Amino acid sequence: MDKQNWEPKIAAFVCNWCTYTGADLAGTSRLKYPANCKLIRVMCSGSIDPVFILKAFERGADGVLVSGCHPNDCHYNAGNFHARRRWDFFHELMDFIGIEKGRLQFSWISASEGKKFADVITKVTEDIKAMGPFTAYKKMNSEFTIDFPEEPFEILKPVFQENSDKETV
Amino acid sequence: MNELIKHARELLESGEVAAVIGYRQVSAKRTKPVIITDPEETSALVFNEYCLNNLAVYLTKARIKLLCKKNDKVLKLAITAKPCDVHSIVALIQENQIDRDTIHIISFNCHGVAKDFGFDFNGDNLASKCITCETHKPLYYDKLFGEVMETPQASDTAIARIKEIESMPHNERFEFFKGEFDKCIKCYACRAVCPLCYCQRCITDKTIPCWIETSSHQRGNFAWNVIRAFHLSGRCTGCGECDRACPADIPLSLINRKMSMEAKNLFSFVSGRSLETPTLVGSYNEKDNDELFM
Amino acid sequence: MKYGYFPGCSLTSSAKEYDISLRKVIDKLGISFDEINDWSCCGATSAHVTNHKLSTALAMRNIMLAEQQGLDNIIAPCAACYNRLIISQNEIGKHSGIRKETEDLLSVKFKKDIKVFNILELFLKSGINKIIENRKRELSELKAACYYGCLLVRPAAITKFDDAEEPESMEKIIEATGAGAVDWNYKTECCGAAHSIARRDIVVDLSKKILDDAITHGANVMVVACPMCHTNLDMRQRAMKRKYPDHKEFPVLYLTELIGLSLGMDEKELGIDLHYTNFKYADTLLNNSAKG
Amino acid sequence: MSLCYQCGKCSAGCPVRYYMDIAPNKVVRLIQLGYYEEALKSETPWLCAGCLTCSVRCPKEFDLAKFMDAVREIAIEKGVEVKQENILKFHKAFLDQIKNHGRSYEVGLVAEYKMKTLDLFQDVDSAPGMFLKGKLDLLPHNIKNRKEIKSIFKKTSGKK
Amino acid sequence: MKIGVFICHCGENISSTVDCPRVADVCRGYSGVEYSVDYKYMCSDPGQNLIKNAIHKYDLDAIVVGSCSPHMHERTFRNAAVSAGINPFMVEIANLREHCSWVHDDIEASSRKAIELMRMAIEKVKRDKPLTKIKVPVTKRVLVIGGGIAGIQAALDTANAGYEVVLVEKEPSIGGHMSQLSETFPTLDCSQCILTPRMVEVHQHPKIKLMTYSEVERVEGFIGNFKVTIKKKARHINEDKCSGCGMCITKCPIKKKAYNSFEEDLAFRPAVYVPFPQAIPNIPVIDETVCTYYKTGKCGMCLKVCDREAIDFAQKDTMHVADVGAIIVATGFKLYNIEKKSGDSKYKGYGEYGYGKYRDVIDGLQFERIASASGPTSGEIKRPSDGRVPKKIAFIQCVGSRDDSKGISYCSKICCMYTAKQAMLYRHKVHDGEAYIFYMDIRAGGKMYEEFVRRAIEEDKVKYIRGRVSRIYEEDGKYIVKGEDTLAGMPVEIDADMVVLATAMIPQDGAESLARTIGIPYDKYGFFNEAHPKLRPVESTTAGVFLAGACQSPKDIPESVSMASAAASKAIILFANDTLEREPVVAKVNEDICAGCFYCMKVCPYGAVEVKDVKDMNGIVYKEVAYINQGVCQGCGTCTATCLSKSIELAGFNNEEIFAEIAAL
Repeated sequence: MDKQNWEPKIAAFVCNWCTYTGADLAGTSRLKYPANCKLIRVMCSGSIDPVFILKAFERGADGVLVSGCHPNDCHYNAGNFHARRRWDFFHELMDFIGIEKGRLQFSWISASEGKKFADVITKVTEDIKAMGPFTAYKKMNSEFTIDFPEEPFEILKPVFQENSDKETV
Repeated sequence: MNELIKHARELLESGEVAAVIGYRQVSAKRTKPVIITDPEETSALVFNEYCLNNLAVYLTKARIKLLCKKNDKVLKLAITAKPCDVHSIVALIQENQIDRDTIHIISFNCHGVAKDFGFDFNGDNLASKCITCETHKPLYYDKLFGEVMETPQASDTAIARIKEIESMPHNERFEFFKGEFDKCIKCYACRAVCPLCYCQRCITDKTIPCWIETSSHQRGNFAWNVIRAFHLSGRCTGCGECDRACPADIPLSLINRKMSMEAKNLFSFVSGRSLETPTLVGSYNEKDNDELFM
Repeated sequence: MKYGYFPGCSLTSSAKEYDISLRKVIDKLGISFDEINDWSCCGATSAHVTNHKLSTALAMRNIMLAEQQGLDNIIAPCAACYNRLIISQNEIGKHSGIRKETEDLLSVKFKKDIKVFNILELFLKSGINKIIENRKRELSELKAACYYGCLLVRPAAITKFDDAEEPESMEKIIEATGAGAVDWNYKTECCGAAHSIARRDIVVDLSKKILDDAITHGANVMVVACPMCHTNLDMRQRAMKRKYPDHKEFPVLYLTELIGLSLGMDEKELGIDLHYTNFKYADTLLNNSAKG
Repeated sequence: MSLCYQCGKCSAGCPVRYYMDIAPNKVVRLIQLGYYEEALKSETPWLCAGCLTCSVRCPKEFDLAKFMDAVREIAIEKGVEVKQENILKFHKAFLDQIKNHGRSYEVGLVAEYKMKTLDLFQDVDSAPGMFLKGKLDLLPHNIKNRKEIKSIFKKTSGKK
Repeated sequence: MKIGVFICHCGENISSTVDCPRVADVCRGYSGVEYSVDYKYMCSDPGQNLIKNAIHKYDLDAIVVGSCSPHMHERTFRNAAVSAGINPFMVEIANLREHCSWVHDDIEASSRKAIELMRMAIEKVKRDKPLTKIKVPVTKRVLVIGGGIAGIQAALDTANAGYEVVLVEKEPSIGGHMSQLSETFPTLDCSQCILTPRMVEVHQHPKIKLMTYSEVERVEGFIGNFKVTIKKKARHINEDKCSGCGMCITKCPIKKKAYNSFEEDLAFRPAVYVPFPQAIPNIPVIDETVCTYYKTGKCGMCLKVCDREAIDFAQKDTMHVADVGAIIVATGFKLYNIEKKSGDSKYKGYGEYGYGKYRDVIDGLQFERIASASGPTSGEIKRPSDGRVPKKIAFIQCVGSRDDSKGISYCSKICCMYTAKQAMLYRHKVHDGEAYIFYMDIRAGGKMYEEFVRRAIEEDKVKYIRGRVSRIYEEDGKYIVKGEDTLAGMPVEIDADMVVLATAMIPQDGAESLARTIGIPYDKYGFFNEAHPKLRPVESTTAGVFLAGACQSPKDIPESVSMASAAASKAIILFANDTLEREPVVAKVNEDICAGCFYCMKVCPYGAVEVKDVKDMNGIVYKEVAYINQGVCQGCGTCTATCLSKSIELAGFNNEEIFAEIAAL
């Protein structure tokens, strides 16, 4: 596929109280940022499981962003502190087994940081664009197909575009 | 040795403990775990450089209940444990799997064990964990045997391997691990032998929703090994049993070792060393590393 | 415990008696000193008021020498030297830029954390009990006004040994000698030493205020621990007399001299005769009894 | 700089406040507002005795004494005319002694200072006494490694 | 499952960059989607009717609305769904406005993203499960901690609404700091005259249970169902028998051993005492630390003179348990009064002002007592040291406050006003006296406040000097105050006879440990944190715990009172229903597979995890598992991610739903 026109697919796991609301503020402020990132809302950054991130890669994401409230500002007092410990570890593990740090990024964005949200999304998208598609993982994906939502219309090509020659269910 | 047998016998005869988990010799360079409930059988107990197994894996809630419940009375369970096995016991106590008061720890001054059965015990064949071992004397015990002896010198090949992997670019590293994980046959021996894998139902057995794909393909193998390593991050005490058990020779304890290094590096924490220090998972410090976050 | 010794310029000249008495006293108390070889001026105050880099380099040169000599600590009896050394050391610890700059200047690397002590800390740490043990002379008639001056306890965040506003450590030492200490207001007020020569008028005014307050609060002797302060308070009393004709001469002693007296040394031995103001222990007693 | 909220506690406690032309807090204010020339020209930084009273008591923990050091340094660098020139001359004379001998040499210091200021009669009352009491040595205490001191002076006096 | 999809144009807000009809078309093709439509304004009445009618017509089980942020209209659409007979948790919102149309320019890109967002929401809604709101019973009784003016007001308001109140005060009497004040700004009415009737009302109110000389020891439970343990300290006087005659106080031979803390240590009190004559309840306390009986076992003078036999030397501290539904915390403040040796306190002292060294350098509350008609000097302004009337008095503002070097950065808010008042009172009482006030800024926001300060300057000729004082020292019985008039640029020295320091307001002793007991957050000074600085100023972040008065931040009397009334009304709102409804987003443990490692217990910020014994049919415990108290759980889900065996699910955001969303990325 044409690398020039390639657009990365990015999943963002965000907490309901700070980052999701910060993204709302970016919207009400009409700040512009790339459309590659889709938000998955959870209640607290403390509830994001590392498996979610693996699942996102398994489902063809080129990058993942995790974001929550700033330390000491957690709606639930300490959820983000537990999250931080978890990510400190997981990030090192992912790095060690060969997943570049830029593929998996983390941030604290408060409800009042609409600007920061737009900046972070822009930066993450650019970083991942520069890294190119996550072909290494996608190769693993292609080996054994998984069921994912039907794509009835032309406008949505199959998720695993790079390997569209392989048969998909 | 006679002291160990005598002690185990006394424990069983006095009715203080319901059973003794220990080692028995099967051939010159090979031992096997044994659970002894009859005082007469204690004579089989041994402790030497070939007591490789981490017997803490037998300390499960169900087994303790089965062994120790005697006529409405709950007796203690005695276990012979190397100093490094005591770390596992500490971790299990901290994770509410066993109660310190119901476990009688018989431990030894240890100078290392062989890397596997059948090898001569010397510097070349020293188990990897013994090379960097700092606890030749157990941190917790109820009875201590053995003399203090020098550990043979050996070079730390594991750390060199980690350094070597770290020097590879990311894509090579990814391919390396992908290749290693691809050897996995999902026998779950690593899980079975790990004292800290005590879950009644493992995450990989959870199918609704499906957390980890269990079919034997690259993606599932990858996910399983990553999550296994992550679940042990900050918990693994470094007994290295997974390495010994893995029929596919996946460098499991290498990843565990790397994560233990990170735990020490990031949080100054070593698992299973102290009953007083809060566990790494489940606690936090407001000053934890924040560099990761934009 | 062995101490490194940084006398500072004043103690070799205008404050000779401070050096003399200090050496005598510590000798008697069984403390030993190891003078820093080839020490140089700490740069107070002229260097730091005009050239920051220079002042840090001058101060750190001496700390470097101490390090090279294998010392763990330095005693700086002069308050100004003490202040310069400890502030420079603190700056170097805090700002890696200044550290690097200074290290380059002196072409060394600072490795050890050398503790800089002032004279009060020295006696507080390893002197008080020894002073009490070796006390020979009764000094209870003396009512001392302890004058810390400005630099000894400041900035408290760095010096970390006594309260910056109401210090009490010198009083503790004075009490060990058996003399009394009065509570007064100007313990940490500045005497203007930096302008000792160029603006004598200021110095005379400030010093006069300090002496007057001590007299008002019933002191019959002032005790100082800084050669600059001593110069101002002692030597400038003549100029004071010219400006304020009703000024009465008031004895100013170094802390070490007072300790020496209590240990039974005589005035000559301690260099008290080198002062401009007269201090005769017997006279003081006489005065007191006359008053009483 | 922006720490200062102009409470005036520094000026209130300054022992040499009465001799200054403008209050120390005002020097800070001038710099805050960008009136550098006025601040540099003031006598206040030169009269500052460096006693640290202001720094210790500042509610915002602003080190005013160090700030004054910096103002003086800049004033010298920019060649601003110093009103309290005797003070500067004294400092220069003092540093010259160190530069040459490694330690302060008081006879030389006073001689140089008097040459510079032509204020010959000040301290005539104390000097003879000092000689008599053996406090003034006619010869300087030279340190051995004067080269090093000179090089420190040379390196630090360079233009920044 | 039949799903309805509704795409909102939001006027042109969404449709300008998202091709809404196309999104609706694509969605119609997804499996399970029975009906898909786009409309101009989904949140309008016709839009909602469109949803309701579609639900009926197509017999929908769940709906997905592509519209603005769920924070805007989730509730609207859930209500619409409920009125059409669908469970409100079978509604998902895809954020097509804030997260899509408003932030992207390219129509193709944003349309694609909108479709993907819809796809994720549709996949999630397929896995959604109907949830019912959790009902919790409410105990209609409130605990008020602190018997100052805020606590009194909160207790009276709640009690007058018909609910029971337990009012806990740690001192022997209620009244707090307000009872110590002389007159109050800006009206100069007598503090005790307006406070005492309120105190009596509290005492006599049938709904209020007053527990003085008591402290809260433990708080368990959750909103609507708190269980509070209160320690009643031993008074050594039987409250039921004591008539408050005061004979014991009069006859007590220990007169001058203990400072009177109500008089701010300006006077002494006997070993058996009431803090002040108007104390409520008027029952004395025996101070064990000075009473001769506790030292030698002799004396017992009070025992002899009490004809009601109320003295009980053997009395012990007792514990009382109260069930309450809400807690109002009104523990108030104390003045920063650290002497020069501050020890290990986090605040540094004021050695340069001789505070604690000179007897005539006093703090604001001490001046209040001196100026009070019931105070130690009967209202005459006299120096504590020698009783002389000060002819020159200096007031210093911002002592401690706004002083980073002493550890406090905030403004204490009331000092400007009370200093002006005190200077005014002084000028009224000592006509030939001079009053100086050293200030940094005058902060007199409030009704009639600025006018009051001007009156002090213009009518009472109080001299205001702008500048912080550097040092105070004693000279010939005078206090030399060294300051700088920063407006005139001139140094100032005043030889005052007395100096009054307007020291900072800091939280009451033990505020932090109380906060930990109750489980509410506090700031670095120990002031309790409100749930939202603007919109929820009287609630703590813990549901059912409300804040009143200066325990939250420095406050004057009218603010404390209005905050107390607001807190009371919050409690009353809570009590309006017999049961409490709350969102069902809570975690639940799968007991069959829980391994009992209790990591969930370690990470739960609310202590919602309990140990539950699982028993077999013979009633024998065979397993210990985690159990999550649904009343306490706030639904953060940190336990779900920490659980290694994945035995915990968060309702509304369960893992299956999130996996579905990821799969649909």
